[in-house]
Amino acid sequence: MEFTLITLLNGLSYGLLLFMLSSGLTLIFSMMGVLNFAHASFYMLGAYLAYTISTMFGFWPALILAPLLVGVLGAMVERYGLRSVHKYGHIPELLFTFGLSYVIVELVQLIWGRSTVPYKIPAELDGPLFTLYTTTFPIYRGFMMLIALLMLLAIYLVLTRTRIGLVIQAALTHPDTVEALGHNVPRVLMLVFGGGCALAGLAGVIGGNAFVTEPSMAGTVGSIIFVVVVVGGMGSLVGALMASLLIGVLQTFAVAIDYSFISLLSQFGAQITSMTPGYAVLKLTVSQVAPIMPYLLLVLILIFRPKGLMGTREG
Amino acid sequence: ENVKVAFIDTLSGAFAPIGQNQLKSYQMFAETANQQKLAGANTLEFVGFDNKGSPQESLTQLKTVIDQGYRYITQGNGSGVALALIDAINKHNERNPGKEIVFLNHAAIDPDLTNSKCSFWHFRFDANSDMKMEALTSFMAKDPSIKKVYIIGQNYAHGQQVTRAAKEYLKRKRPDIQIVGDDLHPIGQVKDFSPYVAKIKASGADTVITGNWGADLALLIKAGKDADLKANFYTYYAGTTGVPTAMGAAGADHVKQVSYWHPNNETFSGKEIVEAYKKKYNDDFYTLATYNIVQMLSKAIKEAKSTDPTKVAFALEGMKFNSLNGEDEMRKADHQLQQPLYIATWSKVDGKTVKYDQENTGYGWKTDQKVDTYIAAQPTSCVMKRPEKS
Amino acid sequence: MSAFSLELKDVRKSFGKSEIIRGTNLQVPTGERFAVIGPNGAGKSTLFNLISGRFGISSGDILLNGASTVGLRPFEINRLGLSRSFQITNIFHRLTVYENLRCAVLWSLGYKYSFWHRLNGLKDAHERAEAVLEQIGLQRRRSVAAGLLTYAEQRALEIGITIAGGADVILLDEPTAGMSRSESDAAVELIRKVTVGKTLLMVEHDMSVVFGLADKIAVLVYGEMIACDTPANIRGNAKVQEAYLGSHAPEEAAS
Amino acid sequence: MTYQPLNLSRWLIWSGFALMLIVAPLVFTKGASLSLLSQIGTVMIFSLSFNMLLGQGGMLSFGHAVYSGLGAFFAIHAMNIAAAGAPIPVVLIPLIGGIAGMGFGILFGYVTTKKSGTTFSMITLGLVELVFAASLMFPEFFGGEGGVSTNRVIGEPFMGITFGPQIQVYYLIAFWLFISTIGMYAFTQTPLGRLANAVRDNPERVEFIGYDTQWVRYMTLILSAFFAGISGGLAAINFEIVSAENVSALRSGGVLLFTFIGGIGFFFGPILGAVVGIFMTVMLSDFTKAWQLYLGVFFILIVMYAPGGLASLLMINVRMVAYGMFRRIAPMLAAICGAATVMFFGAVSLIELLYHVTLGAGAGPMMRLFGFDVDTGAPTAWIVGAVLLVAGGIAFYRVKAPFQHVWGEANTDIEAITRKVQA
Amino acid sequence: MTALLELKNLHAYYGKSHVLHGVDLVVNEGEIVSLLGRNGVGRSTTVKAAMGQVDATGSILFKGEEMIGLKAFQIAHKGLGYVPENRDIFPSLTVEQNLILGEKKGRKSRWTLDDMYTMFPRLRERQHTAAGVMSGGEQQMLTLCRTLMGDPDLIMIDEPTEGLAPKIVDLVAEYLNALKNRGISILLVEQKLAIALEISQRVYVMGHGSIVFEGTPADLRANDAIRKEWLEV
Ligand SMILES: Nc1ncnc2c1ncn2[C@@H]1O[C@H](COP(=O)(O)OP(=O)(O)OP(=O)(O)O)[C@@H](O)[C@H]1O
Ligand SMILES: Nc1ncnc2c1ncn2[C@@H]1O[C@H](COP(=O)(O)OP(=O)(O)OP(=O)(O)O)[C@@H](O)[C@H]1O
Ligand SMILES: CC(C)C[C@H](N)C(=O)O
Ligand SMILES: [Mg+2]
Ligand SMILES: [Mg+2]
Repeated sequence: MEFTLITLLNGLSYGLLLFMLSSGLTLIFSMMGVLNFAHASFYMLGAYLAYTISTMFGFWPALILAPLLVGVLGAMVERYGLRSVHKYGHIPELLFTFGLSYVIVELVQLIWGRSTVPYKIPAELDGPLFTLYTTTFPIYRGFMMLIALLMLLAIYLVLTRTRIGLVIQAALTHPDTVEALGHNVPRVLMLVFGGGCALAGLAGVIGGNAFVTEPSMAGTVGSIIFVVVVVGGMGSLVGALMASLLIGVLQTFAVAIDYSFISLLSQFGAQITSMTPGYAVLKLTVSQVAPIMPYLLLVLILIFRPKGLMGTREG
Repeated sequence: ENVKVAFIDTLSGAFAPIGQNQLKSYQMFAETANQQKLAGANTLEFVGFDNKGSPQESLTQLKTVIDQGYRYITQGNGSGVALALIDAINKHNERNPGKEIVFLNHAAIDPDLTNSKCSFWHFRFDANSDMKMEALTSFMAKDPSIKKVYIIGQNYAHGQQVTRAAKEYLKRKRPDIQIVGDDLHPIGQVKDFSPYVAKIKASGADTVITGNWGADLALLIKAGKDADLKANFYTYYAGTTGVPTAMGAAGADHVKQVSYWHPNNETFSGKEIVEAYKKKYNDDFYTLATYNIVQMLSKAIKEAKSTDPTKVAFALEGMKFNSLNGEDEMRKADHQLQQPLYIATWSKVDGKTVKYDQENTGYGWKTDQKVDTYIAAQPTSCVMKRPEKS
Repeated sequence: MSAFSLELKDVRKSFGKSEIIRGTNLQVPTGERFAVIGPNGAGKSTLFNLISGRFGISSGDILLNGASTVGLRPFEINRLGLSRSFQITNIFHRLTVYENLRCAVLWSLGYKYSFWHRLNGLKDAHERAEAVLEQIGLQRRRSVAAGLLTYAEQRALEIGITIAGGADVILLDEPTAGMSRSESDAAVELIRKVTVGKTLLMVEHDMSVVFGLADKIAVLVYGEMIACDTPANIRGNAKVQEAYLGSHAPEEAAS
Repeated sequence: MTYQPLNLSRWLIWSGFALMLIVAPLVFTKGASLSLLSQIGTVMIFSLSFNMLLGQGGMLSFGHAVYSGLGAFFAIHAMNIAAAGAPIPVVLIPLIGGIAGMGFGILFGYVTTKKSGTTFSMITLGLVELVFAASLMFPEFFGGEGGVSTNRVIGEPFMGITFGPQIQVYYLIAFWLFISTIGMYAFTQTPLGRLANAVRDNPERVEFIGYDTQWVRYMTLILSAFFAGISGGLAAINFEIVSAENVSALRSGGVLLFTFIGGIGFFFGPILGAVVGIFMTVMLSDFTKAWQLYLGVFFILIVMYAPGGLASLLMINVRMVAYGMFRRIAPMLAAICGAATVMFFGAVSLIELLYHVTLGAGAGPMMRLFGFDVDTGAPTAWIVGAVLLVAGGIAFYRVKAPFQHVWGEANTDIEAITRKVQA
Repeated sequence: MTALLELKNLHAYYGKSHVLHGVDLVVNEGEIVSLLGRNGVGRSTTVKAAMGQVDATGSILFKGEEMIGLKAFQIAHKGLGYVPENRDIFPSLTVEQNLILGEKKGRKSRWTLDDMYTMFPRLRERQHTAAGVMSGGEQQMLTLCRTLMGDPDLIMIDEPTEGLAPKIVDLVAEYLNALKNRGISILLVEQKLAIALEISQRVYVMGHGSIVFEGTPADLRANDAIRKEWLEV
């Protein structure tokens, strides 16, 4: 029981972090059609900037400033880079952000070095929030979950209370026409891209000290958040939330389960030795396959439900 | 002549701090060795090549350094890499007689490297994982409070060897101890160990054995601390960069380490080095093998009166050397350095037995036991092919 | 073999709740030219999409040369000898005009997905593409990328691609849309020329084109076929007048 | 373009290519160049095969290394089996890689090619991560973290060829490179190759000329995977080790970078890309720690300003020459290149100084830069770098407009000429 | 009568190609003006230039203000409306969302969604359908209404009747007249001569990027030479 509950909580908090990360990606994708390959790099920038700011002014200013800075950087990337590639189509846009992810990693290493930086959880958030049976649950995890939920609320409000979403979707196909109707499209696009990046930055501020702030942190989550976006349904925010939680919980539980086909089959009295055909597969425990879970899920979803969990369109 | 040694090791990524730390110690020792003319008229120079911790990248770097004329390489962080290097060097030396390369290993401790895979061109200056496990389990065997043990390790050569040896030796020495779980996780990938910690807790283990190092150990311990895991840790590498900070006060008296040297040894031998290193780089010196390599290589060059790798290799074989942990011998049969080992506990600095802390935590290693060379020594299955002695 | 190239039997199509095609019946005899007219949103393009396999039908049956095509994918229907053009130009922009046409003839000449034939060694494909090129009058533009053609030229190419495969049932969706009078006259000539001996089904709003080309006119209103008759009879049909033509008497349009 | 039963100039080009492959190691004899050439050869095959997807079929794959990597694994196991006595000549090992690559193309391609566009890209990314993670789960086959290694010297030497020495490996690679390049070029000239272009341009219409687009993509991918597998097999012979990295997203990304830099619009673009890419990763990395930054920036510049890659830059200049316009644009071209060079040196100096200060710490303030000994502690070098950058930037800004003007005029004239020819 | 829109010596370029060679044109308040000409003479370009979508030099005065140099969205906010020629509806949005996008921030419109639905009941029926799947003609209606929602004082319409059934063509003509009666001026680019002549007060004929004729419909009907040379084949 203790184990199940704690693992569930761990899974949920990891899932919510994934959501913080993928929400920005989904937002940018659904509105601009740009699959921002460098999204995880902005997450990393958020963490590093937060580290630097927090050593100067403390964690709380960093929580506000770092995402803003990342947002501004994102807006600049849109303004001076992406915008000029836009006319060539989506694949070059994707390639641009792909190249950007290379450059950002290098710049981060240039500025902060090639190894981990000591970005620490602030003292006031360090320590146990509550004790479940004998296991303590850290305050910071709770804080992380809280921020994710607040973020979800904020995005929801912006999207439902403003017309921005419509303008951007329309501009996806006919930017000139939208402009002729009186909307300042370039500025809106810049804001959206910047906003999406800021969300990634916020996730970085939170995730950077919960886990590790290092140059490879972008690569580690990079592919997973793409999985989230596809599994959730390209461009669906609710889908992204569900997929994040699903993957978070799935992966956390998977790590903890030591069953394999062998243990399953031996319950039915089957004798399996290393000579049995397919032994290599049969002997794998669930925890050993944990790393491929998200990707397996991705492939299965694409085969059986190509729209994704909540998607409306197919690719 | 200036003998250039290529340090092909991890200088970026999760384990970079360890590689950086070792490269710096090499360079510091080479500087003093050159001043003291330990290798006669020859000087040593260590140059870093980043292998990103990958076997394949290491071979690419090996090609590069061979093309640039290097004849000596050192490596250590990762037995996977070492296994690949030993293979590649064997092939190279066979195909390019007269251009042989010698591989000086400062930390890769998979026992195979000096057993089934042993090579004349490879010398290991660390104690191998079986030696360390021998010492560790002998120590554990004496503690009756140990009842349930959980083994966790990185999923690659070294982690697998530690798991195997732990099970084997504990069974031999303390059949009553129950192994309540063992896990191998991807190396350098896991950023959140809390699921593993939940598992350890659920298993009811009172003791954890792990061969993890660097970030993989720091994060494991941090997650244990967060979830209030009470088990004791028996480690190989709690002294590597990042782990001391993660342990802090919470790890005191809970974490043990087996090693072939640490600064708070019986005579504090090596304290000058520790202090000099700290002063120069504001970092802790912990890889004694780098010292031994510089010293013994210089000595071998001097004795061989040549910088030719083959001759130097012959000179290294069987060499005896007075190091900081006592008298060490490069065993001829398998090129495994024979040396004593220490079991130590993470404890508050008290100025008497624990003088030197790590990472400015105020905590350091306190010797529980020094295990003599002959106790830790292991038999070898090495059948070494030697070149003709010219 | 059926006497009809194309036969629709009580075809229905709904998108979500709204039924767009409501039980259409149509029989197109082999070798005749049919035009489909009707108000906007009547479902003409949708009908084409159903016949060509772009969408599946909700109920009913569609027969091509006597065989049902229900459930077949577009390329399968095409292989059975039906080819269509699009209301909005749909060509391969980065390929040259010649390559556009050559691609369009490959399947019918039996090259399938071959990667063991040398394209430039295929004499039959070359000759067929050249012939179409001449028919649509684009010889001089043969090595221009299709995306750089003018609008009218692209429309001609659109027709060229449609007929190149040698299908004997041709569907054209508003082939003269956006053309000036003179261009559309030329297009009518072109269509007349290339569909000799073939079955043609065409959607068109331009009455002069319709009345100039069609042997029979089918009138589709709100998803229902309200009439299908010779041009003369359609002209006199009061229902058609009211639903579609309004004040635009065909005579005037034809002038 | 049109119906040409035979083509003399094509013979010339191919013989020239063969000749180049033969003499290359005789011309570049410096220590490392042989291994460099060998590596370039394998990457050329890889990037050409990648371009069958991207350039010809419009499929942007983030997981192409799956095919080359799995091909490499099969090849290396084949070598180990051969070493144990099976009669497989080393010369044919790449073929085994190719067949394995193709086999996985058949398997995985069926799923990935169901989609096109961005979704295809995402699936391939998922696939490569899947295969990568799975490869660590089956150490029996993939060798775990350490990978699988081999010894390419198998059995008795044949006519003195053991494939021990690098030069013999180079010629083996050159041989396969030549064959594969011909094969892949031939593909572009087949019905399927042309249809791949059509599917890239307008998949919808292809369905209405009798073709199943998924099938076209699928077949193209299978063939591409075959060639990728060959390159994998060659890499296995060349490096004698294959590990999980061979099937990683990183590798896949690498080939994407190289191919795009080379240019996806021309058949020879990827060849160019492989040369430049390997030079940057191998040679440049010897000179500077910042090479990945340069590679990334270079890539971005290409995406932004020359989406046709180096090949297109080359070809537009060749076109100028062919139409006799080069003299006219040469002065402005020289001016703009000059300005860019100054800017480039300025930027590089600053980046190198910065790298030295942040990453080379401990090595003291002195460094070598463009052959000078520079003190990073003193302001001089920084000022020089900044001045170069700014001056170059201003000059570039100044000559940009006149350059565009001249260039545009020349282009208009060429268009006029071609139109006249057509008319 | 005061001039609402005044183009003076307008030159326009697509990259290097020079399409308009000095166009002069005036639309007065409360007037329907047609711009006629063969395919490709530059009628659409004229309208696009006025909307700031093409590089242009010369002068474009709207309500006496210079528009050259302004961005399209700024021009739109001044009260100039534009209905593009190839029905640039927003395919993934619903009909209603398309209409909503026509509204401008901070400008009270004299038109409501309901007005539009009354004008074209077909749109009300399909208000929650994605615009992309609507028939060609329906899309044409939608574009017109969408621009109206922004409450322009002058509306430039490029080929509104293309692809419309003859009956709807009549309907559109009616509505354009109705708009005029509500005080909106219209610049109409049209292919179908009959309609243009029927509803407009003045017509311009364009040839090769400049205006070759200006007058009332009656003048044009009377002028066979111009019709022969610039409109027919
Ligand atoms: N985006 C563009 N780039 C280059 N040239 C263009 C572009 N758009 C139009 N043109 C050219 O400009 C000229 C005028 O085009 P425009 O669209 O204004 O003509 P039009 O009178 O509206 O004719 P149509 O009946 O085809 O709509 C034509 O020759 C056309 O080819
Ligand atoms: N995929 C779809 N989903 C929902 N409704 C659709 C879809 N496709 C078409 N419709 C609707 O079906 C009706 C018929 O459309 P269709 O395009 O067939 O008309 P049409 O007769 O070709 O008209 P036009 O002459 O204006 O082109 C329209 O009201 C359209 O909105
Ligand atoms: C540096 C060390 C921690 C490396 C480890 N002992 C290994 O053998 O892989
Ligand atoms: Mg239609
Ligand atoms: Mg026009």
